[in-house]
Amino acid sequence: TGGSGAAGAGDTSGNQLLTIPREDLATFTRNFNPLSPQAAPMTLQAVYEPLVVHSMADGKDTPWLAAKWEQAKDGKSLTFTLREGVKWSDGQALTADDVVYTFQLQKKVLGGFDYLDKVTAVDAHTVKFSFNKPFSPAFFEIGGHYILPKHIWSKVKDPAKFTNPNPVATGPYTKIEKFQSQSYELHKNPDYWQPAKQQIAGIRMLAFSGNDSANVAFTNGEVDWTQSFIPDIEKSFVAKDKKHNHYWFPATGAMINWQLNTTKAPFNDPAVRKALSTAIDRDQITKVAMNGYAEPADCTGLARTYDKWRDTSLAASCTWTKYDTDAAAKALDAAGYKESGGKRLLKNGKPFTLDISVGSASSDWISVANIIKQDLAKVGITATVKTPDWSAVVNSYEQGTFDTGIVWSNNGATPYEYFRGVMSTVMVKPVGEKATENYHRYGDKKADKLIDGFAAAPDEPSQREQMNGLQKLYDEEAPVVPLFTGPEWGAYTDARFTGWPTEKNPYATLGNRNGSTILVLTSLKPVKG
Amino acid sequence: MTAIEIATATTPTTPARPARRRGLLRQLIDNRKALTGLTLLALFALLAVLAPVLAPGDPSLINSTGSRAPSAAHWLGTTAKGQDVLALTLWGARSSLFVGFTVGLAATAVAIVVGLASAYFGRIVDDALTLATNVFLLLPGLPLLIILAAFLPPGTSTVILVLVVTGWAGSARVLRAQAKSIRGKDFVAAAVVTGERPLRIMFREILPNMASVVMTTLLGCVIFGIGAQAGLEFLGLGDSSVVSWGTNLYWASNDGALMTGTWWAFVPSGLCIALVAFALALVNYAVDEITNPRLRSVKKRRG
Amino acid sequence: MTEPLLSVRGLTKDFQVGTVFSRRRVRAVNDVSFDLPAGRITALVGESGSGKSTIARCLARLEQPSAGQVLLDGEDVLRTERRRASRAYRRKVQMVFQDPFGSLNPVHRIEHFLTRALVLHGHPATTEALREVMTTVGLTEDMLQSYPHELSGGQRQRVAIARALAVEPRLILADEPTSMLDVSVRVGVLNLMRRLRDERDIAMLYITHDLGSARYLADTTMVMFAGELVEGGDALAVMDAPAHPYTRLLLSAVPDPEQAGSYDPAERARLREEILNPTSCPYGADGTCSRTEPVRHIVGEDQGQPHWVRCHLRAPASDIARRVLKATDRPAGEATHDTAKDTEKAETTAA
Amino acid sequence: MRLILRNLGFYLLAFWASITLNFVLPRFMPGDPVSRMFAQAQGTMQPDQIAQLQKLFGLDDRPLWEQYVSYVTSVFTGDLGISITRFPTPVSDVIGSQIGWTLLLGGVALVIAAVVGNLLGIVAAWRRGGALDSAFPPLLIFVGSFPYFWLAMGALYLFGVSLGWFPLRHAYDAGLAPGFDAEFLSNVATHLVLPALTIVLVSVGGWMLGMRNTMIATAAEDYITMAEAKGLSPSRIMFRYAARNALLPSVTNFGMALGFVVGGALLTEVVFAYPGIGYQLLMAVQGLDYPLMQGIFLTITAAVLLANFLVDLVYVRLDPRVRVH
Amino acid sequence: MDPVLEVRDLRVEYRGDGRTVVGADDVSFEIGAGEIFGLAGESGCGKSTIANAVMRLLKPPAEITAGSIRFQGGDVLALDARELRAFRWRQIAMVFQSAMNSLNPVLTIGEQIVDIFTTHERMKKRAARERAGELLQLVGIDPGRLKAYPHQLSGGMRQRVVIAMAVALRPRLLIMDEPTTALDVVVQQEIMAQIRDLQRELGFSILFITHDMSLMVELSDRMGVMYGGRIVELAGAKELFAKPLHPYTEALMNAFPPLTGPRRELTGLFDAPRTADSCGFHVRCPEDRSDCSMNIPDLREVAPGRWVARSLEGASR
Ligand SMILES: Nc1ncnc2c1ncn2[C@@H]1O[C@H](COP(=O)(O)OP(=O)(O)OP(=O)(O)O)[C@@H](O)[C@H]1O
Ligand SMILES: Nc1ncnc2c1ncn2[C@@H]1O[C@H](COP(=O)(O)OP(=O)(O)OP(=O)(O)O)[C@@H](O)[C@H]1O
Ligand SMILES: [Mg+2]
Ligand SMILES: [Mg+2]
Repeated sequence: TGGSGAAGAGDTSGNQLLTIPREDLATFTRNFNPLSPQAAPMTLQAVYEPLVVHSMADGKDTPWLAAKWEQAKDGKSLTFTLREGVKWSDGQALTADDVVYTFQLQKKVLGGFDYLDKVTAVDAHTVKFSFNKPFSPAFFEIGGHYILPKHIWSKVKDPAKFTNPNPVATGPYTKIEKFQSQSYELHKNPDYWQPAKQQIAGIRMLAFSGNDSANVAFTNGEVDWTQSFIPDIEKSFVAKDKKHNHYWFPATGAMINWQLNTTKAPFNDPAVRKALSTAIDRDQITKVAMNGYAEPADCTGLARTYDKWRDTSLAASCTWTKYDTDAAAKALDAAGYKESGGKRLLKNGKPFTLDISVGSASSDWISVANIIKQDLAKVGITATVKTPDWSAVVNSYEQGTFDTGIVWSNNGATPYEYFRGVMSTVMVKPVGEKATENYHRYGDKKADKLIDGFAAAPDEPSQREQMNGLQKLYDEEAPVVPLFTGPEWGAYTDARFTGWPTEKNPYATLGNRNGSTILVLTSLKPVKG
Repeated sequence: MTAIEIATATTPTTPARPARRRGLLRQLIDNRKALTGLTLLALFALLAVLAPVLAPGDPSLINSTGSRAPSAAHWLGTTAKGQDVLALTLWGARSSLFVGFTVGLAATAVAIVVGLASAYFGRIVDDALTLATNVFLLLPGLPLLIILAAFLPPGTSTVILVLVVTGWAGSARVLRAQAKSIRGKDFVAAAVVTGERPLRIMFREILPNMASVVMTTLLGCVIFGIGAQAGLEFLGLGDSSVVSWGTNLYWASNDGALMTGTWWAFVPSGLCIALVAFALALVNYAVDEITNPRLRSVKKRRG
Repeated sequence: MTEPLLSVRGLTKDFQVGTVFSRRRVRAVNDVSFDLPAGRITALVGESGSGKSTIARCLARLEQPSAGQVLLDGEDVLRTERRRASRAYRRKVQMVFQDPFGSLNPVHRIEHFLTRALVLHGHPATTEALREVMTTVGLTEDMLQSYPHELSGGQRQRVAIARALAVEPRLILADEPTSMLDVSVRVGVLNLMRRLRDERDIAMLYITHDLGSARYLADTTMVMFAGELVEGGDALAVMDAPAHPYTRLLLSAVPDPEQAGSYDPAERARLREEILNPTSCPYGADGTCSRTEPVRHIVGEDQGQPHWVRCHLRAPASDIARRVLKATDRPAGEATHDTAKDTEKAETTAA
Repeated sequence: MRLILRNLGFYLLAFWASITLNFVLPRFMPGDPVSRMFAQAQGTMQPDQIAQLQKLFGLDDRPLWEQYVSYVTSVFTGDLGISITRFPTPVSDVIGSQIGWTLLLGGVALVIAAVVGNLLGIVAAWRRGGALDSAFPPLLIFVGSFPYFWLAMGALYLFGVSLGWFPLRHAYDAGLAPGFDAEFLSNVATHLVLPALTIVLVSVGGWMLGMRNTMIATAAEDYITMAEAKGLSPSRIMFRYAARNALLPSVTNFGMALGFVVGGALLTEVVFAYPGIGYQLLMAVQGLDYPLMQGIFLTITAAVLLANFLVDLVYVRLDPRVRVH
Repeated sequence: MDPVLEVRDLRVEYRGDGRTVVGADDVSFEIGAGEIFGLAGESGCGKSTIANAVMRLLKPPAEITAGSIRFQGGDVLALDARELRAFRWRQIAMVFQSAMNSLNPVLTIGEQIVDIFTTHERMKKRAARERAGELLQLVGIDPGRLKAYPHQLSGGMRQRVVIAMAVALRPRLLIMDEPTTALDVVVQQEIMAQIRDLQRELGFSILFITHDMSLMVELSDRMGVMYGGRIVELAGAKELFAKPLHPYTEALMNAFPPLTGPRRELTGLFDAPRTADSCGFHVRCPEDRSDCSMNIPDLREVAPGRWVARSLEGASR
């Protein structure tokens, strides 16, 4: 791999930089403003830190800037106690005022946090968040939120447009070095509050113009840790260096659903939705279209990602997510959609056809749609895969003009967001009015009650009760057709760094852009000699 | 034996004439370059037409026998999604050739109309059309293509439309220049004096004299069409559910064909594009040679 | 004499050159008036660039004159048919072009040209009609199926004449119909034109720079210089007794084997000087001026035609004249003039 | 000078036409950047953030003509707005940091292709029927028939991955400080080899054939015969008389080729992760980043127009015939 | 006195694919020192072919298949490439048909003249430029125009520049291939006068080619009339004009309407194409001369210095 010149390659001096590619950014802009949706990579992972780090891999919450926290009995407030001795990278101490200021700023610039009544600094190290209703999911949202230094940001004129080129933060790697359009380095924060965990000398980010070029660099051993999609990873990556090259794709992401527009016949018929679900071969989909990197869904909608919440007995008993062409055909016959001459007919005698819309950029989902199309043909349904640009697709989703589509679901620490997104009436908008979730426009009052009940539930057992109710409802109604879990991709080489999360030691996922990335950064050790 | 002819005063041999004495087509067949090109094209056309018969199975059928190297069962192997590469390549010829030739014909038709109108009417019409042509010519093609392709609904017709919109200008310029020089010829003035109508003059008097230029620009447009379609599709701006050489390459690249060593998914479509473009280019140069005998290859004289 | 078939009064043509951003005008024909009577050949002679073709093209309505009148049978066609000539006009006025290689579309057979001419003007294109036209110009019927390139130059020019004749016009504009032909066939075409005049009573405007052929063919000769007519009259009279220095200059330049080496540089220089800087009027004294329009002097009469000459004192748009004569100029002093500058000057005058 | 003024007028008109087109096009695109961003995030963004972001980006909902007026004025004041996909970086900054690389890649590739192609063409035409003349044109046409990206990927895997001769990506090594020192420049040069090579390979054949054909036509001109009759040496005739004249169409083509090179560079940039505005444009389009898209398109157009204008100036210098006219 | 140029039995063929055109057939003539020799004939009869053959400028598909060309006793056809370059322009110079096209449009006329001196006389640029200025003066053009490009000059001036270039090295023979056809009559006359002056001054011989009989008779000492690649008549110019012997010559003379005297009906020539098996001329013959066989006969000397291609019978009439 001569001539490639990446300093990281083969470097085991102990001072080697952890090299991370970004396949989705061809160039970087020096913007370390966490308020910006396009902040430079690592702004929220290595530069700014949250109060609590939640790991999707093991579901654990690690105290971070907050040493401990307490939820009020009525669920209407939350109190965090900040860790002592945390300093900003300019030497100033972290105080409760910083936390208060951060949330004020956030609300002012970006809005959101509708449930949050007020944030008060109880004392220098205690912050209290008061809500206007009992709302348990708030813990993850607030706890996972980055904290900004008030003494810096209060002087910034327009925080939304501030590019924050030299961030002052609490994270382990806050010094920006050698910033160039296609690479930059993050060096150690000299004032870090847990210096023992700053074992790597720094991080180098590299920009790539797409999966292809990033993957070439990765399989060539020039970068350490990637989150990009690597086709056939066993062959293209692991086989290159069996000893050092590893990957781990835990299912942590949200469920990917096939949504059917329930405002349209025949998709308003749960029997049809279930029959269509039975007709598709999820194994084929996950294996071929998703490269075997995802897991098939089950009829709770919670498979793998939320195993902790899943009603396993329900999952074992229901069948509408099991591939069975004959059963699907029979179910359709029974629901009144007869087959004639190899083509299935609607009740009005017209042929049963449907469109599947997927954004053109999502090549893997296009393949998923193509497999669905193939499977539906077996039960006499003609599907057409439509792949305009994502913006056009989303537009048809938002307006409710689509037939069917493959769509993500809301992500959260608990299945709360998922069920709210697919079943709550609160989010249902009439066709023609812009919906931001629940595009398939299915709502059920029973679900609303369960969802609210979950948010207000004071403890886990009562939460679990609501969750089981939701799963049962989901199984009965099939509001969407769950396809597979969204995996959290991640692969690494331990030729230069060790201490990676693995299936055996799942302290974090292998993603390098999420909340638990900081755990990895503070666990890695350079290989020496 | 070469026939000996005596210099004749009354029939001077002007170079442009022989082209018409024998049809352009006949001469093309006599030209070695053109023959190679035409044969290749015919072969591809045949493959495209017969794809449903020749291709082993449905090209888009996804299954789990992915990434197999070429073998007796799959002559060109399979893609990562288990699709038969031979079937994809054969079916791909249909879309690619169809788009290429449609774009070529449509862009040339636009260019002919613009070029002729510009040359025939002159003055303001010419100024306006020339400006439009030059603007389209100078607008960076691929970027414009990308923008257009992104905002129109995907599909073969969009690709065609977009390519025609961005592809006609070059030909229009060439055709206008040619038409203008013919416009200045006395036979056009003679037709006017005889009392012919403008449209008839444009299409019956001027156009037939531009046969070879029309042919050259047509071939150029087809090459452009095929190449640009592939480029667009490769960038994911085409319709990825259509089987064409461009989408084949798009999928190959998506599936990391080169990285996983599945070269057979990547090579055939690219080679086909190149071969078709090469064939068209050969015919193109042959047309040049025929209309401009100076360009003909010098034969080494025997004895 | 009867009313002329076509009269031209004050014809002026400016060309716009350049594109939208830098238009400028060039005057090609300046205030030209003459008559074309039926059954007569009128020759228009002059050097290259003097505006002969422009006149023909204006009359053929291929160009739009900038000013002036064109009276066909007494009616001003420029007023009645402003933009394009009507079929009726085309039916009366036809044109034969200089280059027979260029004026026949190489992609059509001979038959096509004649058929179109016949059909467009309401004559049935029968075999007899075609045969008749062909024989009139001395071609055989079997040539109808040939392509232009299969014919000799002379034959081609005959086809071009046949096309004009097929319409049965009353006026034929012939713009140097023989200058591109080989020496050996020129006379044949000239003789054909003469025959047509005699047999069909057609009016002809014969444009040429070959003074000999004008003398041979024409009844009336007009001499053109720098966009203006400078002399006119009976063909023989104008050649035998040229009145304008430019006509004399032109005549002295024609090679004449009978008088080899007759070239006299001093005489030439004098003539040129006279054209550009006229000092005295040779006819002014005897009062001829008063008998005519201000710029034309009648200097004699031949065959019932006045022989007139343009006033020597008014050099035609003198800067254009200088430019035209420049090509013929030899004195080193003259040559130092910058072409561009001169051109510019000429244009300003024109505009 | 008239010619130049006239051309300037044309270029201004063309520029106006293209900025207008540029204004109109994106506004016909369905969807808005925020929904777009949301779709791309695929579930990692909360729906209520959409409204927040829309607020943040301050999307324009004034009447179109007002937008047009302010757009045109801002174009002429050089204010291209703020990029959405790289918020809050101004578009001019994004373009400014990238355009140099596109110019470098495109320029180097174009110049090499034109120079090499023209030289080959000259020599081929001069030695009609020689080895060069018979072997090169078909070979180069064939190579030129491959799609840019196909050759680029082939070159990347062959020369980069398998043989390791050239770097695989970027304009220079990560961590290297840009500067005008030998180390940096040679680093840039090695990174340029593969991307430029692909563009050159695809385009050189066209140059060669174009030049060859004009050379052959020129060689039949009377002034070449005259030069031969004058007894001048063959090389003098070839360059000073034939090539000098045959070059003129190439000069015009050179301007025209610029637009195509940007396109070619775009595909190449993607494969080699080479920085540049071509790839940036693709990203802007995919992110519905109107300001950036418009800015880039405008910059490319302006650059192409400017280059053509410069080519015109050069042409006027090279061809005395167009000077007065 | 030895002739400057001696062409013997020259035959030139143009070999295309499948057919061969004979451009010049069995052509013989000579030009003495200081003599002006004219070559007349209709278009395509082979005049330029001969001129190019003498300069060795014929390019494929043209080929000299027979005959010899001797210049001052030396064999022109035997020269190798280097000798040829030295031979051209220094010994024989040429003025081409169209001045517009024989000057390189992108070089100033000065550069093009200087090229001659730097190549042939190895002169320094500055000296060469001085000489170029003198040359221009010789043909009546201001030396200041050395910096002019061809298109900035009028047709007549361009042709004069070409003539100036032709006499730059004072060659022994000047070939002029229709030097004035593209020009106006008035200009044409001036140029011819110029050539005469120069010839008187520098004493070179001229091979003068045109189809304008009057011009030719006026200028040349001796002339040949060509038809179909062959010379059909060869004689002193005045003699030939006074009494053409070959019917073609006669017809050619008859094709120019005179400027003086009474109008008289001219006959000209009948235009019928030639075919491979006939000279085509027997149909054109004003009288019945079809007995002269189907092809043009060889030249015969009918009187001292008078040659005509005619069968014996015809001659005796
Ligand atoms: N279309 C045109 N645009 C601009 N100028 C023109 C145009 N046609 C003719 N001219 C100019 O008008 C003048 C007269 O041209 P015209 O062709 O009438 O001359 P002519 O006497 O026919 O010459 P020739 O003997 O060469 O045919 C010339 O100076 C010419 O440059
Ligand atoms: N390159 C060529 N290939 C084939 N035939 C040619 C070529 N050049 C000339 N000829 C033929 O050779 C014959 C003589 O041509 P040449 O040019 O010598 O005639 P010319 O007397 O100079 O005519 P013009 O008066 O038209 O210049 C013609 O019949 C012509 O067709
Ligand atoms: Mg004219
Ligand atoms: Mg000749």
